[in-house]
Amino acid sequence: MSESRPVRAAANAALVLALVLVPLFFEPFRVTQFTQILVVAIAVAGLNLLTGFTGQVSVGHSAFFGIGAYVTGVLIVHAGVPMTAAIIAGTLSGGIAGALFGIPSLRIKGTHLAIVTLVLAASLPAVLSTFSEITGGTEGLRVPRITPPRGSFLAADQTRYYVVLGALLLVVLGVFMLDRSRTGRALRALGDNEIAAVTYGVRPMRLRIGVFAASSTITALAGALFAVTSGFISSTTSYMTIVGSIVFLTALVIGGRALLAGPLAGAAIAELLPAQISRYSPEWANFAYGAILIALLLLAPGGISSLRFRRRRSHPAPHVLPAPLQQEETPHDTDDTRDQAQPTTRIG
Amino acid sequence: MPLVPLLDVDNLHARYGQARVLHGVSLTVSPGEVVVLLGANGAGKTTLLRAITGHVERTGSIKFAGTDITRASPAAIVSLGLVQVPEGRGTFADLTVQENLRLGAYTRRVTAAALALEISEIVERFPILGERAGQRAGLLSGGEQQMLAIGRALLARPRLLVLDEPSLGLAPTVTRAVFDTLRELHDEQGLSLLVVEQNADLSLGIADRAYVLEAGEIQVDGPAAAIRDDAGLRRAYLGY
Amino acid sequence: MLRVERLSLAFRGVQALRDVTFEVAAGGVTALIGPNGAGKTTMFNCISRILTPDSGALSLDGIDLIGVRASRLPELGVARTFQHAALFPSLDVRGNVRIGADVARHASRPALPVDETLELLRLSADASRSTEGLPLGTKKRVELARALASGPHLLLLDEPAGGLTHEEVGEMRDTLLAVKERLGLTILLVEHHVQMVMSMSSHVVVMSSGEVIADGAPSDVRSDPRVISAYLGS
Amino acid sequence: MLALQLLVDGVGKGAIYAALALAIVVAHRSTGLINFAQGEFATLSAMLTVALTGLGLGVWPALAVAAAASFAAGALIQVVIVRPAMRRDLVPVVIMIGLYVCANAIGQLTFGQNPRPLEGLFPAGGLVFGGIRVQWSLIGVILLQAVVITALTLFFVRTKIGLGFRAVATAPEASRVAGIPVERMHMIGWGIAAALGAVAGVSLTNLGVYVESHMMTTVLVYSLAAVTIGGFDSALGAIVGGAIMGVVESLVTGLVPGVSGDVGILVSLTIIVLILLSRPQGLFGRERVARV
Repeated sequence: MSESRPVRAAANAALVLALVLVPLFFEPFRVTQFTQILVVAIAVAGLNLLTGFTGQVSVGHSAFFGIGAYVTGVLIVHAGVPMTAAIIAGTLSGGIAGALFGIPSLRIKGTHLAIVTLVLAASLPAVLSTFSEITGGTEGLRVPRITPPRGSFLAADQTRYYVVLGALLLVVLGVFMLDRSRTGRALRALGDNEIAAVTYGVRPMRLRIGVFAASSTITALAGALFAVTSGFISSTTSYMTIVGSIVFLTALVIGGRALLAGPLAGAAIAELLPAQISRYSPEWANFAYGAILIALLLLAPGGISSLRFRRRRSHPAPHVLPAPLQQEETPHDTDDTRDQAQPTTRIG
Repeated sequence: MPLVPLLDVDNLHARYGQARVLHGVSLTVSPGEVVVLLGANGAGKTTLLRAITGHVERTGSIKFAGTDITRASPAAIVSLGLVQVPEGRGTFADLTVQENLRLGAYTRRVTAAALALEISEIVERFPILGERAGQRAGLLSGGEQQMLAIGRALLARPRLLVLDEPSLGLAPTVTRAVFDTLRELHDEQGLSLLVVEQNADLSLGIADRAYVLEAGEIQVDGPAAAIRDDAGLRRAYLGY
Repeated sequence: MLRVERLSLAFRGVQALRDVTFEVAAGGVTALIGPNGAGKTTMFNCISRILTPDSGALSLDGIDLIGVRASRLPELGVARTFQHAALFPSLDVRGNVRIGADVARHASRPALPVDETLELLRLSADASRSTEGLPLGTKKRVELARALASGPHLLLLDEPAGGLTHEEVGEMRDTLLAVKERLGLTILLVEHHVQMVMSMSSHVVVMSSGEVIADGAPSDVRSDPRVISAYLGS
Repeated sequence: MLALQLLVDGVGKGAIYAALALAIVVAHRSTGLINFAQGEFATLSAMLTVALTGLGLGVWPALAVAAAASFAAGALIQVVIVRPAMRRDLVPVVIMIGLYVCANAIGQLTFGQNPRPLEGLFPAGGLVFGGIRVQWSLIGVILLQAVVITALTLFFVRTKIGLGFRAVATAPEASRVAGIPVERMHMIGWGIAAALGAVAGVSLTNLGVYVESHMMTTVLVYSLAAVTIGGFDSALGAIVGGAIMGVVESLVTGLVPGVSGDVGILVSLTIIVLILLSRPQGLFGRERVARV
């Protein structure tokens, strides 16, 4: 965070410009691959909203991604709903599912929330194969893809790229504005120290449900866009399974705090590296995700601290919790960083 | 005063992560001596004890009975005979009183029969622990838990017993009983004691010497009686 | 201003508060003192609604506080600090103070602007620094600034002198008295530093083992034999 | 009659869930972490058992060797991966997820995609009681779990290391002060958990499940539900919770029309959410100040 504000703004403008120019210089196969990276970046931005602001980890975002993708796909294929309306419906469905999970997340935190979201992630493929008549199960569902508007000079792959890029920029702008708002401050305070935050008027309930819903809405939007840009979804598509959650988490850890560059860089590395590896064998890609994630978390504490995977307080939080006779010893020494020596008084 | 102290702390610095808490503390405890450590909340008393017993990042020099323990593990320090009774007593609430006592001898190699004999000696000193042997320690009263914590520490065969606020949360009569016990242990067995305590008069009453800690540095040290009688000093550093 | 009547609270069989009764007069400095484990912080947590007492009454200017949620207290003009300066490490110094100001805007009550609050507490130079790694004395001033920015009538201070050096304690006392005069505050503080308490408070309440054992002017409390016994054990 | 048959089958499944749930509880009691990879560890143990029988070892000795190897691997993973991560807030949770994916991938890479059966631990055939069939293997699996649980209980209650383990689980800070080697207890806990997982994985094959890389995926979900029901720190709770989940799964999928096996997962999800909301310490756990 050493660079100044204008420098950062210029860097972001250059990044956006580069993103806009990319499809003009690459062959369709590459543009399609980049589109997929942008889709993942949106999903990661969604997860970052939850983890970055509240310090909660969700292992279930693959399910919100899947809900977005399947509601969109099924509405288009089986109900003939126009694509734009289907994307909106898919996005909102993921948001509603997220709000429903936001309610338990008021009380379920940390490891317990991870259990719930893990089981949620494990449930989606099971549900998809149970309703395989509609969803296609493991056989999958072919979804019509976004096509260029009539008379456009853009090719199909370029059109899809720009739609997803537009969505990503809108999402990042929204998160940026939230970050600078009063609500953003309240969210950070809540993530840091709930009791102190409440003492200063922060209302955890609304904020937690809201942020969970917003986070899953964004990730569901990524899923919806995935359906209409890739054109094929199935219950074994890795983003719909727990592997998807791992990809999002890995990208989040790689990317760190920067709002636009973070998800992009994370998504690019998380997508491209295993793709290289999986040319030899697809199982190696999954292994690589897990191994990269573990290695990053163990070896690069600096990159993680920027993610707000903060170190556990080395001296305990204020013991304002009901513990008149605490079982665990809590030193009530506090810190100070003074160094001036003072003469010792000696008596006797 | 004997020439070789039992505990010799020299220029000790300690920190919790980024926060430095102790800035070059030196103190000694001689064999058979009772030393009390006074100071306001947040002065670093607990950190000092935790640094001595190996629970905090520390630099400087700590020698115990001639052995350098600056880098020793907590378990190694306990087995040398430097045993702590932590603040809030640190009993194992879910385990029985009997099991708590057995854990006291964890670092020692001792047969089951010998351990049973030692436990019965402890129970003789603290009869209430015998009555409650099969109960969960969490169900004991504060005073009983303090007795259990001391009893458990004795089973580690301490040469120096370090106590952190033994009076915390106890009624005045119970506090008095705890200090009577400590005095007995000192008188009968010649046990050395290092005590952190809020209750200045009571602890100064059993101590040979005292140190006053403020903001991570020793401000005052001297004979307990002198500190007890110096009203100006008490007002300045002990708040009363 | 604040009335505490017959407040009692037990945790797992330990009676932390027993029939605690006292009053905080508007415009004054009331101190709550007593040995460790006396129940002072528990009392504080009841007033700031983090804990709910088993029985008894708690009222602020005639409003019953027992039914008020903790997050509503700042709107009623109550702000507090914590024993260990509970700042928000992911916000910088200004961000921490702005959290307080956010509340004031919500309550549409006049409060010091953020910049003025920072200046008052000599924090302007540190405004964009992270709160992690600040010296304890500075952290405590940031926390005080956060509380003041919320425009309180009643300021609850939990050990403002804890962990400070001799000189810093004096500074803290002077700062507190100055902001109290300037903003017309009422202060309730929990403190161990008896000298600081005696020199700045108009009224002292002494607790021991969950009970109030003395209540009155500093000079009266100081010579009360029960207080001396609780503190000195003799 | 159908219901009764389903009940019997459910108890058999429940014994497996209980075994894995117990493994999760032991690991949690030692380090305060839920090991999401516990099921995948069990899969790897089962794969190892298959490989060992392929080398001509009898199935019982193969299980013993696999359990010992699992103990070593679990302890090693605790030391190398889990311990360095323990000091930070949410990092361990994400690391557990990473372990899950890695272990699953290792299974696929080493064992391949083709499911293979494992030789039974118990004789074929069984009993028929008034129309209800009970296979010997089902009785054997339940008895095996009972023996394992008894041995484990004796270890924790009677031995010095067991006592030290329980001390660390109750109060890690106080344990350090008492000179108990806390890190070693964490390591032992993860080792025992992995060995329990080996027994669970091999037991599952005795109920007719083939060894393959996804064999434990749904078992993990049911076991997590069992652990939630019983309380994350309660061994008894894990056993009872496992039995409950086995019976619930069997009855729901057997009696409710149109419900396939996979939707049982949704039942687990509902149970987990409801219990965490209403009684987060589980039915058998004691309330405690949050430690997670």
